[in-house]
Amino acid sequence: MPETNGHDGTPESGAAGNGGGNGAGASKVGALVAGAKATQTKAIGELKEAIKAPEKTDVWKSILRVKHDETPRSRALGVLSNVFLHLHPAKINRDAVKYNYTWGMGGMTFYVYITLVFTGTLLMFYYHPSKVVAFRDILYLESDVPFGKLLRNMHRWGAHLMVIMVELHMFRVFLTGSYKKPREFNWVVGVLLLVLTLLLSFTGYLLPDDQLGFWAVTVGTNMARATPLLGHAGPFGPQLGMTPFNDVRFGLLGGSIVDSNALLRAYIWHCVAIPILASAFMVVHFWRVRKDGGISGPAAIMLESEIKEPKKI
Amino acid sequence: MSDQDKDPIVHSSLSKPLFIWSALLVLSMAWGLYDELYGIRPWKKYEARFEKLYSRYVKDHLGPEADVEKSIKAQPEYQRLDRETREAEQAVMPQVRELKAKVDVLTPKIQALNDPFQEVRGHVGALTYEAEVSHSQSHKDSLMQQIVELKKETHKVKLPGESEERIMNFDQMDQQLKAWKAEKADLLQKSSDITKHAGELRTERDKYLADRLSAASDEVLLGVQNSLEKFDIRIRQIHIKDVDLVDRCESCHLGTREPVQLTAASMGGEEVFASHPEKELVKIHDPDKFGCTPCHGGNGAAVSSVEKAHGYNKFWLWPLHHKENIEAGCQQCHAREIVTEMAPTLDQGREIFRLRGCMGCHRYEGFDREADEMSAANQQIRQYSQQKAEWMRQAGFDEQTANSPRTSDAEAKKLFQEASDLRVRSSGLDAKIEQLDMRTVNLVREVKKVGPSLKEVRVKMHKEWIPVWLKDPHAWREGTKMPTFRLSDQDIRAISAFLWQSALPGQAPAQKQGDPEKGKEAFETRGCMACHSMGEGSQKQGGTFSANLSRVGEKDNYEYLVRWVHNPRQRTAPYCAFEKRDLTEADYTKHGLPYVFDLEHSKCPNDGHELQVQQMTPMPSLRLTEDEARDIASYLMTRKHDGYTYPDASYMDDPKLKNLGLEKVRFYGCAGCHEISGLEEEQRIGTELTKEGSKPLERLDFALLGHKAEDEGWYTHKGFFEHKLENPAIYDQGKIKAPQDQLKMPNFNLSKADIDAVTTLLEGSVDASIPPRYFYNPTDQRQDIIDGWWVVRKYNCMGCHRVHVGQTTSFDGMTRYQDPDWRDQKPPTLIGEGARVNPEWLMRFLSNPALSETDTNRDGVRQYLHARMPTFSFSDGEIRKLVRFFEALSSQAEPYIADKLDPLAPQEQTMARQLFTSEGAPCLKCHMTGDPKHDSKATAPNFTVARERLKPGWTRRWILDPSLMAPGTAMPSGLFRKDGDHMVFAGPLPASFNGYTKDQADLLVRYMFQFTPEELARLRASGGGN
Amino acid sequence: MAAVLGTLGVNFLMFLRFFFPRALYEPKTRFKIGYPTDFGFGVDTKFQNQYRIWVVRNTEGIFVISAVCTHLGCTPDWKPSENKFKCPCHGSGYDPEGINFEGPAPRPMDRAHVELDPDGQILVDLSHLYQWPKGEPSQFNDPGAILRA
Amino acid sequence: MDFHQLWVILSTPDNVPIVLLLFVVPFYTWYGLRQAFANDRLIAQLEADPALAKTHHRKTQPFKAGWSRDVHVWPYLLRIEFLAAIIVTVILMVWSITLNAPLEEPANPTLTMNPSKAPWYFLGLQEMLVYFDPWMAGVVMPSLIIIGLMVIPYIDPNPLGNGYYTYKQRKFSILTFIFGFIVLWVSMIVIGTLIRGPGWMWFWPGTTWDHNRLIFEVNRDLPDIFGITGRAGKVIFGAIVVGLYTVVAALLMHKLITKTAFNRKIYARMSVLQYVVMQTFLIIMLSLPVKILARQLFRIKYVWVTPWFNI
Repeated sequence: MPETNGHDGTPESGAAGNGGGNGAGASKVGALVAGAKATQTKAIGELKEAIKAPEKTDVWKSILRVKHDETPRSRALGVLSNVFLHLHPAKINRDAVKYNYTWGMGGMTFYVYITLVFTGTLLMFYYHPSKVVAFRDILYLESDVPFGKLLRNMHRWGAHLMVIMVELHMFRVFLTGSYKKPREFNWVVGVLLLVLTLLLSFTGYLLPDDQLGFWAVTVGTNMARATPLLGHAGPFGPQLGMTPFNDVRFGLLGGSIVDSNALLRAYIWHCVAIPILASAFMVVHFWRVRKDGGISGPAAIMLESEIKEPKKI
Repeated sequence: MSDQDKDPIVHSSLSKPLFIWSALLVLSMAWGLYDELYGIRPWKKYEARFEKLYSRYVKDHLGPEADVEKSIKAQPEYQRLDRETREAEQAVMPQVRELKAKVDVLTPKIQALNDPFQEVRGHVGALTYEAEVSHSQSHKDSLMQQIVELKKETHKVKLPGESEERIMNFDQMDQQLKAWKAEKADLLQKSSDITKHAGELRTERDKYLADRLSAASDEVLLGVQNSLEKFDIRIRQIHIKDVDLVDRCESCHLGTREPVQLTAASMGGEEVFASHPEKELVKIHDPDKFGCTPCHGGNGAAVSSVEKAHGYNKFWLWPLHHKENIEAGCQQCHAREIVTEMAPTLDQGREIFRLRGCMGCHRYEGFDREADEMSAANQQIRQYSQQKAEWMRQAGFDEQTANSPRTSDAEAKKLFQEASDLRVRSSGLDAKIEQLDMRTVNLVREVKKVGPSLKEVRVKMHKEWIPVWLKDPHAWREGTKMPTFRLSDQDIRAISAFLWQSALPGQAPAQKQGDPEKGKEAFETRGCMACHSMGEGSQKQGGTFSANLSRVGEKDNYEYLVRWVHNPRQRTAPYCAFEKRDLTEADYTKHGLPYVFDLEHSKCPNDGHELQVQQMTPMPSLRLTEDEARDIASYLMTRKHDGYTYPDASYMDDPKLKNLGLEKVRFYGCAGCHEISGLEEEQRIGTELTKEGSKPLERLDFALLGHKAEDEGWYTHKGFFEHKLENPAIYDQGKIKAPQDQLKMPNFNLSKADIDAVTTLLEGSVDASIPPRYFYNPTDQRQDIIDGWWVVRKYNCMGCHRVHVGQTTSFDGMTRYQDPDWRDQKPPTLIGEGARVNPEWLMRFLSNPALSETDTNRDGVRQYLHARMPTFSFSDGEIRKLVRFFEALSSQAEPYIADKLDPLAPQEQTMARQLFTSEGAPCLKCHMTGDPKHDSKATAPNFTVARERLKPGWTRRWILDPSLMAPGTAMPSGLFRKDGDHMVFAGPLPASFNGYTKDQADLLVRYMFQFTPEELARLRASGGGN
Repeated sequence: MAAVLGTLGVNFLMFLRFFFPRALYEPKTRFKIGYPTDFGFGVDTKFQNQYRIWVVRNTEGIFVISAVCTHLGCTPDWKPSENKFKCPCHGSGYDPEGINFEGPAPRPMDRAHVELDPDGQILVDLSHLYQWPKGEPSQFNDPGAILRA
Repeated sequence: MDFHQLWVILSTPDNVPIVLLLFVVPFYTWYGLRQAFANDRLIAQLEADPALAKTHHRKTQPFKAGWSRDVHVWPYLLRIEFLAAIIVTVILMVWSITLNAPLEEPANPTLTMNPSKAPWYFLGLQEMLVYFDPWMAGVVMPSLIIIGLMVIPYIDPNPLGNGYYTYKQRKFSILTFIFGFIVLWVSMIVIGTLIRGPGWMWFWPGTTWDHNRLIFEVNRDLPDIFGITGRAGKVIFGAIVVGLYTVVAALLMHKLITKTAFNRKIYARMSVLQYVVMQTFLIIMLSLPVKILARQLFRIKYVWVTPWFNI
């Protein structure tokens, strides 16, 4: 194989190098030159081959383990041995491939989430989470940063799209009864993910620091004032000594009013805390999908007559 | 398997949809790219276009400009300069050349020697450092040794232009280098010296050219051309860090600051590329320091679309000011001024706001500030007195502790010291308090009302007229300040009844008739018409500052008019702000005082507080005689429409109406502009407008018109103000309201121009987004100018005098004063007044223009003028402001110290006298001499006043060239001509002048400044001035 | 084991406490608004932008309304043409003295403490509010709730 | 009819998702139910004919002998996922190019937007604010919604319909969910977005959003209507009413749960705990429309008035 040849080529040339050092008789020089020539041609040959059939090189093999061909085995391996694909099983229910069962909402949600992370990260390069500056940064993104406007729009609409998709996904899962044994827990995780999605979107709402966001958040957090027990305007709140300066709303805003602290907190939640949580839950979510036996269906219909008596606990 | 048995999933292919959607993906990507590169980057197009147009412009103009230049270069003067320049350069050329040659030899040598030298030096340096820091003596020594050797060591140096190498050690090289460098410097100095003269000539020549080139010279245009070759398409922005301001306006408005004045026409009719029309303004407000948007509004950062950049998109708070309101931008920094140079529209807006009485109902910082100042002053007085009391207490306390046996001596000393200090400081407070007291006394005088006092109506006029007037003032007297209120007949009856019944009772003393003819003459020449106008429609003559008197005969009582003309400030009864009532004779008699109240007797007999003893009108007294007053009054009484009638108004005596009337008067805020019994302390009824322009749009109440406004595109501050001013009731349209909830603002019948002006003011009245240090509040004389303008405007000085260049007076407009005989009758111009007159004198003159306590029926300076400087009875504060104002306008040093003139030698005296009366300079022909017969046809002031009135410097400049200062003055120019370094009389000289070498203009000036009545008498005796 | 759990518990509490700083950078709540003579009859919106208050003068005297809707804390607008305050969020309406008469607002808008400071200016203290909760006695006539003219 | 106004509302960038929702939700409901009915038909067929039931592959999807029961993810699934990804990207791109994300004036605490609305997905809650006190609508309700969703799998004892669309086999649960999701959640959002105008007043689509509009509504508390004054009285009365409602609602729900024979079968499989939890949530869920009606029809503000909280 070419690679191995390559290896034993080097020492020789190295020796030649040393030969050059002590600059002795002409004959030696001649041999040396010849050696160098040989090495050169060999090297070129190797490069040629590598380019002709890159999949034969060690580098390639180290990256993609599976030699790809049309055999079922390699197809399966291709999926299983790939970190991105391996959350798929090798084979799945033939009918699950069709759109009509899954509506593809879960997958698309995940995809949108990826794009959001991507665009969001880019936006962070230009955004300072502080009063006045924040607003100006948005203007800056809009009018001066190349593709800034596009990115911001994608981020915003992506967020909306994600919320819609999550809700539809949930709708579908319910209609197909996919939360039933053994997938109960995964449904719970899903609900948590829904909540996180909404929170992500909501915290992002304030960041442009414009009237729209400001009042949305004001109205939103003003509800927190009325949290029972924990809010200074909520039932039993005052009785428990809640004031605008120590209740749950304060905790959310970092102040008694929506101000720079609130902006900063929203930013941290939006860009760091919630995404991490969400990602973690997603991992669990997907993992469970696999462990609970792949996607739920389309399963064979079960007839009323076939209901078994529940085993008593 | 047969076909239909094939598994549809395994054997179907997705390639088609995949292909289609991939294609769409690519397309959307392309679209995104396009949008990014062109879609939202309109400025790129503009820049490209600008580059094209501008280079065309330059090409077109290079030619013609060149011709002009040729013609200038052809002129002999230029030729001469050019020749001289060239000659001079020729002359020195050879020397310069040889010097240069020497230098050229030296330079490479120095360089060549430099390298080895520096090398050694570096090495030495390193060793030295080591020696310095090493701790062991032995090591040190060894190092020093090395250095010495290093320096001794010789080097082969090959120098350019030298055949064999030199052998040199460190020091030699050093010496050599020093020598050569010195030599080189010397040579260069020489050459520059000899070319100096030529250089000067050259600059002179170029300047000559530049001065005579009207437009941009070819150099400029060529410069532009070069810059255009380097023209690149990018965002051009002004960024001011500390203000956090970014303006990218110039990305499209590329012509703004071009050296060439670009017009839309010259740029293919494209407005965007035109240069800023006001180069002067741009120079004062350098865009690199002020940016664009602070003045103009708009969204400086946005460049994605024209709409956004101009801030006309929804949600942008500071849209671009429209053309007609463009001066709104000035207001936010120049808010404290009543007159801002170069902002005529804004000035007009402020004038309307002040004169039409907007400030009567709407508070606006700076306008009508006397009342506010008054309360502030009183506050301070109270504070100071408290402070004082506190200090005194502290002092007493200190002394107690000091005296107590327990305190040590040192401590006691300290305490006593402190105590006395406190006492001294509190005495300082007394001075402050005193000042404030005086200020308040002044303020009582300074407070004026826009409209006449309604306490006087009974004394003043026929009651029938009042309802008619209230109905529609504008119809009765077109162009009046009084706005039209939307009053029901009931309201009118009630209001007039209230006014009539609340007015002061009484009668002006009876007067015998005067002579209307003489009255007319006096009215038209004394200066009444500087403020008042007479005649209606096209016949209208005179000033717009005050009422048009064409129908005054229909409404007023003759007796009252006489009193008013004779002394407008005279009141029927004094008002005591402390007791909040008008005093009656009884108040005085019960304290055994005569019932006199005037500026000398202005204390309240009951409580000693300052009284309001004047009518609160700016109208001054012309110091007319009783007779003249009667004449004018009789003339005015003849001013009426013939056959006028007014419906009977006996209901005005119905007491039942009074309360309703009071309610209405209070409701409509009449007291804002008029003095009304019982309502003297009334608050303003309107919203404050100081920051109206930055009120959120949502808070401007469009009522039901909101959507209409949005559809028609006037849902903006501008739109709101314009519509409100045009029809103050507009936002009640369609609303069903109780009368007391309806909008009160009356209709001022403003013209479109006026509306624009006021809109400009309001649009500019904002919480400025820029830091206060950008505001215009100078600490130097310019501050005096700001303050002065308020007084000047308040009393309408500009009705008679030209105060600043380019301004006209009421007289300029009157037909009578077009006649050459009358032209000299115009009141004097005040341009340069500060430089002309002695401030002390001016102060005296302003407080008493007659310059005499006894003989007041005259003008202090120009008895020969029919028009007469009236007595405004300014407060001391106002006088101070005015004087400072004039001094500042002609930037005179404060305070004024007259420069010493050396006294005349006896023989100089005679010379001056002769010159004074000589045929060539018959000064006394025109200047007054005090002899009534002569003065009747005199046209210039009396010399006796010159000494304390004028400033010598100005006088000299005046007699040298009067027409320069006052075009069209009767004073002849060219009396003197330059002879060597001093001026000599142009006309035939008296014999005594032979051999007199001093400056003759000075002689005359010195003579004038020691001119006395006696001197005048002598001259008259010697027959001058006839 | 317990120790570890305890520590974790305490850590969690510490974590929570972290979100409640001891001091804040928030606008001050005591300020002067000028002399009583500056204010004419009716509602003065001059200070709404700066301090979020309205200064009202009526026949009784001068008082200061804190411009916060008692429903959800929006800022109502003063509608001079209708002579009332209107909250844009849920349409609560208040009369010129801040008494609610329409919409979901539970009680009149609160009034801030006012007093005359030594130099005669009006001193407003927003941290000290006077309320009139539904069905309970009004505090609006307490000393400090209004400056008698 | 003010089409301009209508257009303004629909074209407001942040409202576009709701417009989307208006089409998407009905579509997918129909799409899902269609499959459900298809399955139901098959079920009916199989129930009728046990023989067939034995042999049939029990799916509406076609199946022939010799077809593999499952297929390789690569390429059969991945290619579709790939396609989906592309489509989503295209949609997102076009949407982002054609429509700009909103940016209004800089935040200004002293100037409230009118109307000022929460993000659309919370408008359901904001709408609820009209009918409940903040603590209820803003805190309790949301938490209950979340918890309620979470417990669903644990309180649904019906083993059928796991992994395939069906209506017949899970009538009750599906109806409940659709009621909650579409009636209570989506429609509230739509109302909050498209119908609630200035002053949070009700504007039918196509009417002009007039900031000056005034509507007279006095909301009384239920006790007042019955002329009950005095705190204690109100507290007790309110408690009673709420209690009554609970009982009635519970009975009603029970009727529904045990309507058909099949329902009863499922009901029998239920543990007491499950039943109680289910009832609780059903009752609370039902209370929403009840309160809304009470407010809209009888102008009742609070039912239960206490010094600490009002319901």
